[in-house]
Amino acid sequence: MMVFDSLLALIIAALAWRCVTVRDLFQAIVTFIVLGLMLALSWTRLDAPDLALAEAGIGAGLLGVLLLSTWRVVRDAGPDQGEGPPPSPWVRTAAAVGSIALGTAFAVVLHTVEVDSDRAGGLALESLGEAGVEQPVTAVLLNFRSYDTLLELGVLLMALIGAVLLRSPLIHRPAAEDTGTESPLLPVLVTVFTPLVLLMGTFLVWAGAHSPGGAFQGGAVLAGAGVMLVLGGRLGGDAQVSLLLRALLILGVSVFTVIGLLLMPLEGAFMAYPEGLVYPLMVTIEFSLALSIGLTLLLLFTGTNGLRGAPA
Amino acid sequence: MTEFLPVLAVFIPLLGGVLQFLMGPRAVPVWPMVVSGATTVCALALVGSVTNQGDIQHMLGGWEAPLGIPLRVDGLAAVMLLLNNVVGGLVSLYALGAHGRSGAVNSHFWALWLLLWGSLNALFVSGDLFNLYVALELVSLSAIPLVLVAGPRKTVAAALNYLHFALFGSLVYLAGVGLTYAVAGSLDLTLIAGPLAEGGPAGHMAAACLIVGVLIKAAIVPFHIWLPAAHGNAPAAVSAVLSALVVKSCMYLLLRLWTEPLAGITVDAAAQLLGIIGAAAIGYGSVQAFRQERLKLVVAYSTVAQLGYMLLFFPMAVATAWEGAVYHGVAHGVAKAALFLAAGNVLLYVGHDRLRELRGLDRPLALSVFAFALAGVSIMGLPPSGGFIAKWLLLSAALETGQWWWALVLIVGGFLAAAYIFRVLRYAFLNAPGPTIEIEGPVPPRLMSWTALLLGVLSIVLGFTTAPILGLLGGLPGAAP
Amino acid sequence: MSIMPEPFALAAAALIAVGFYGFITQQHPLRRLLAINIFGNGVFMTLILVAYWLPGDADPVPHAMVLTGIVIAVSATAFGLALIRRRILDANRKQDHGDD
Amino acid sequence: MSTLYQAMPLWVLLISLVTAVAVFIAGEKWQRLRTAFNLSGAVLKLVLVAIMLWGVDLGHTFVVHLPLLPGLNLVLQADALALLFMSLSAVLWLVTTVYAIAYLERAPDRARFFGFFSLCVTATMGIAMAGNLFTFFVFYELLTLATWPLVIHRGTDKVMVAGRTYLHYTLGGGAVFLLGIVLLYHLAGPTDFVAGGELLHLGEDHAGALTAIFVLLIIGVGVKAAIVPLHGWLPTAMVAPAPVSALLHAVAVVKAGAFGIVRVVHDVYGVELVQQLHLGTALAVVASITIIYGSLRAIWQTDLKRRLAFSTVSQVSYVALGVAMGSPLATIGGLVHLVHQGLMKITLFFCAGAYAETYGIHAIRELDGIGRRMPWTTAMFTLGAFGMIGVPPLAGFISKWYLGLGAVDAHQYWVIPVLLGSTVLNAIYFLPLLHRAWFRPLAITDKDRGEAHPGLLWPTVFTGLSAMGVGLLAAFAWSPLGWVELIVVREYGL
Amino acid sequence: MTHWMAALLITAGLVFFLAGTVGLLRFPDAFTRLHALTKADNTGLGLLAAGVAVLALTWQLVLLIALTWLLAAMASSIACHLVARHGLHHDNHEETRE
Repeated sequence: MMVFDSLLALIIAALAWRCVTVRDLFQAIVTFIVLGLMLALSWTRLDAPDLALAEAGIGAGLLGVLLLSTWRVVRDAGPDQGEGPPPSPWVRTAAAVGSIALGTAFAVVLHTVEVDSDRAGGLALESLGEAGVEQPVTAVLLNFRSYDTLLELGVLLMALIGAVLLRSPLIHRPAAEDTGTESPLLPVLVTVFTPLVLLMGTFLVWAGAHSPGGAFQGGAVLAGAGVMLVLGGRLGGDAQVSLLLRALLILGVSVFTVIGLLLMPLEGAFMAYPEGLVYPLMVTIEFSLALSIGLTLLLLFTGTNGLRGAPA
Repeated sequence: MTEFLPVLAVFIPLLGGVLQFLMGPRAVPVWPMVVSGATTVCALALVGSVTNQGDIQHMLGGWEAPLGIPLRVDGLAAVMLLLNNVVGGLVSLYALGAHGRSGAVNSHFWALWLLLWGSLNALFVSGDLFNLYVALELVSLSAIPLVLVAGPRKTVAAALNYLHFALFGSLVYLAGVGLTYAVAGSLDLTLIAGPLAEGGPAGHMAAACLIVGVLIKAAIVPFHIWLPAAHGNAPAAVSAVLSALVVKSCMYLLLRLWTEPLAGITVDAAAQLLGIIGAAAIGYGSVQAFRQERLKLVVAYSTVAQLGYMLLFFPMAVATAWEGAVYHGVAHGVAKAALFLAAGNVLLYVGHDRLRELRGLDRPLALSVFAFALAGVSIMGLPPSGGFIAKWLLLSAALETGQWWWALVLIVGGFLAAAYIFRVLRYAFLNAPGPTIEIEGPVPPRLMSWTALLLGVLSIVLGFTTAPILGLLGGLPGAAP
Repeated sequence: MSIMPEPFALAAAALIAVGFYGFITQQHPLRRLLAINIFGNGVFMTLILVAYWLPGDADPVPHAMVLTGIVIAVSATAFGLALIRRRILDANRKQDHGDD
Repeated sequence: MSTLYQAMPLWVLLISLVTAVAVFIAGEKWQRLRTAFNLSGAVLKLVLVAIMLWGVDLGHTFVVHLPLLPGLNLVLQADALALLFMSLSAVLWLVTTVYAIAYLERAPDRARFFGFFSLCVTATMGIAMAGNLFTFFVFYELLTLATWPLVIHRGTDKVMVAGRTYLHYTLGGGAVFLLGIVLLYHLAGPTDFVAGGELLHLGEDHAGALTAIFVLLIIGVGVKAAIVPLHGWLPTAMVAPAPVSALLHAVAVVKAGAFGIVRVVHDVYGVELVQQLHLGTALAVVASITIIYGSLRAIWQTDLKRRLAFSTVSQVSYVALGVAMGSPLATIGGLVHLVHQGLMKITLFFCAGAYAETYGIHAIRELDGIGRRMPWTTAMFTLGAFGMIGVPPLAGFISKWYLGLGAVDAHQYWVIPVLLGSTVLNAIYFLPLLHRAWFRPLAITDKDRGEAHPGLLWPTVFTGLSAMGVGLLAAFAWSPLGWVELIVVREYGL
Repeated sequence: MTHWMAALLITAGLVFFLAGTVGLLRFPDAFTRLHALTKADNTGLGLLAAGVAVLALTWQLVLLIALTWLLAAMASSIACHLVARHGLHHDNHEETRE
């Protein structure tokens, strides 16, 4: 396995180097996506299947689509979209020296670090019995360190508001001249796959309690279904936003916060779940999170305020 | 009840912002004002109970450290909360004038501003290294979209640059968090000092990453290049918050990390280096501020310079320097908010802020010019003002530690600040013929003028309220009382 | 820890170094975002290694941190991409006006 | 004694601060209201100062402490020396306000002017009542800041340049002063102003440090006292409106500097320590050089206000000279000159303002024959000029007499030629002026508008006659001289 | 026995993948590349899935693997079709250079 790991590590490093140095932007983006997949692979090797799922779904998949779509805008704008003059050789040399030093330092540190094995994670594994779920990462995310997760949802919401403020939509409806030539297979793809993908997303959320998966991965898959609908022309961005959509967008963070706040006077601490209710509460939270995450990611993709079904 | 206050101080504005997003323009301005009021009251109650009863701790989820995340409010956090919520409340009042009408953009402004407010409170009460990372990201990602409220066309480049640095800085910080966890096995700020100190190279690397990451986010020279454009082009209320509170929150984090978890691992060379960087920031920022042709850029570069003073704490590291640095943070926060709000009034009235064309402004905008002048006194570090007290403390610390060269930096920095502040005032008082104001916009609503003035007056009043604030702050952590 | 070379540790260091280099030298905002993300991936890899080094099951705390980190990085990047698109739109509009 | 009575210094300070705020708020629109605020503030302050004078004479002490930091207090106290300066300021504030209302009758930005004017008086009062160096510095810088808008009041490019010069000097001086204070606090801890000082015990071990700090402190206050070579701002600042030149530059600001020298020498270091470190003689020499240099420069000035300004440079250093010699008699001379010079110089500036406002006279050659058009003003000018020269029995003579006696007392005989030389030079630059005004044919061709506006004339007459009165009635216990003798008795513990 | 069979199937699958990759790198334009990629990879994936299915312990798992293969094959075929169509209609051979 050492050989395989070494090869994978080498590929990762080479892809990273190529992504940064290759001249063509498109190639850089594609390399980045491949890099994401390779990382996902390496993370399964490192006992982190949850993260591999997340990286493949969000980091490479969703972000990849977004990058490619943005690349189209960049390409259409013409060649002069680069930022000023290229850095001087001095800057390049300094950056090279700096990055080599940084990399060496990190490599040395990672090889010599004396890892403390008496740590919070070990405690988390021991306390799984009180956490209400079997899957340790889910327990950490939704129980032991649920506050982080809650705040992180805020980050998603903020990024969305920022994108909306920019009014730079990226709605992928087939362009007018393309409508006549639309592939007959595309509707098939959308019709067959969307329910399956939705099912899989839901499964991932539900499975999060005992096996790899969870709200984030499930949400990402849900968003993927949405992206597919958008690309297939079944769903489009809209400048108007319905109250329902907004309510769904904030569902996760609101449910999370309200449960936490309501139980605070009873349990004496914010986000402390009463015994017996831990599992149902966590499932409720997880599903509302997944829904909000999926919709937020989808809207980040369309870059619009709202969504509209099957545009005329 | 008091142990719930930190949670409420975070979640009243956060939930308020989220619900503002839900309700949209119809809720403006009543709902944001209700939330602003509630937040301020709650945070002041929190500060009050810390003053009376000492530190407050709340273990989230009821999990004990190191499993759960602690919220802690000690003296330092309480002082920062005080600053944050007083300035935040006043900025809300100002924004009632500037963004009080309904409309999609205003609705988004309020949602983001309330989220930012809550994020800052979350940062100040957090006692967990990784939670601080999330809070930092919350702060950045609500601050950057806020810059866009001024209209994307003007601000998009600045916002993009800001995003690059914010994201990079937080990832550097996150690397530090990871390494810290590797050697310490915990993320609780109170539990990691010892293991870090014994962590060898990894401990040092962790400390370096944490510090550099925060420095990038705090826009310390040479990581400042994103700041002037972002702070200079944002809407006035946002500029005020960014300069007064957002970068300050990073400086707060630097102080906290240095004096608590990293106390055992910091080396004198690093401390001196931080001091030198601070001195460079003071010099560079002030000179740049003096050379700017736009009012808001003058104020923005002034922030670059003023942040340097807080860095002078590190090489001196005595109780006096501690008090001086924190007090400088408070005084600068109040004064800088006043400067930006006053500049915003100028911009509203004149339609631009090109300095050379801002002649004779003291007649139509007497209140704003006066606010600018009062805040300027504090920025220059002249008495009687909060800035002066801070400078006095830092000067005393420089002599106490025998590092007289920092005293020179402080004195020269005061001169440079005077140069750029008086340059602005000179134009404002100038009656001579020359390019004058052509487009005259609406006179700023009284609310906007008076909030600016109130902040200006506060920055003077801070010259007399040292005892209670430093009493709340308490001594340098780890030092003998 | 052994002094045996750990391939993934080296990969993490490489990602960090390359990401840093790209952040400094790249001028195009999109390229810069990519470089930042590569840097971030290095950091995530570091965290995952830390988790992996716990005897027994993998440590869930760094995993949770990475998951949070990925979501934050992706949403920030998505926002950054929206910014880039907006800038290009504005630049085009300016050009159009120039042509009039 | 009730606490309210004890806190008199605070009320005295607040009364002018409140006036300033009220004037700002009343603004340009409500002119009458603003004037009413302004005058009633000035009168009220005068009454309060009178009460305090009476109280201090009875031996009451007025002290207010406002703790800022551990060991760092804002201290306001009204001792006899403080009251000397306060009485001067309070009286002249009222007089100058009346004068300024007439002077600026149709000028723009009056609210701003009177607001900052009141703020300046607040700062002056604070300087007078400061109970330690820290408090002194706070008000000293406040004075700088509040004066700047007055210097640049007209808002032209020329005055902006003057304003910049003013800031360069005063902020620079302030910074040096601050450094001195911090060093001293570091060395000796916070020291309140106490007669005789509290530093004597450090004299042996820290002679070098104490000397350096003394130099820093004297440079800091010397800027405002316009001691050569730190005097450059004063003539430049004459672009300000006449009331500003009169009250601030002739009285408040330079006196704040001179007063600072008195405080440093007497109440921080103490005469004994100053002599022990050989600083007294050095200061006396610098003061003497300033006296001669200022007078010499005055001779060649062709602009009336500039000549008066250089005269101020010269005269203010009498205070420093008197204090530096370290003999009680010389100290009496120096301190009494604080009041005497103030009354005389404000009269001269009032006259200069009246000339400028009535007939547009700025240059000295334009003064020819003006005595016939404006006899009262010119008479007052003559009184002031004679006083400056030191013609007995006018105020200036009293000061110089005591300075001379002090020089003999302190065996500093070289001072006497300085005093004589200065007197001769004073005569050289004032007498030709008087000759022009009274005896030369009229130079200006404007139509005869007679005397100055009563609002300009009456304050001038009041101060001119006061300047004469304090000389004539010097022997009375309530005269400035009598009060200064009280101070010196207390300071020297005689 | 099952192990050997699985190994054989997986190895065969890998060979197809390798062939597909070589085709991707060596073929001149987009259409031939797509051809190589889709054909070879679908077969490769099929073999691979079969190899893993042999090792599976329960029939549910076999079903799941079959479903996975089916979906992947469908997805890649449709994607290939879409790319080819796009290339045809836009007559855009830009990306085929190199």
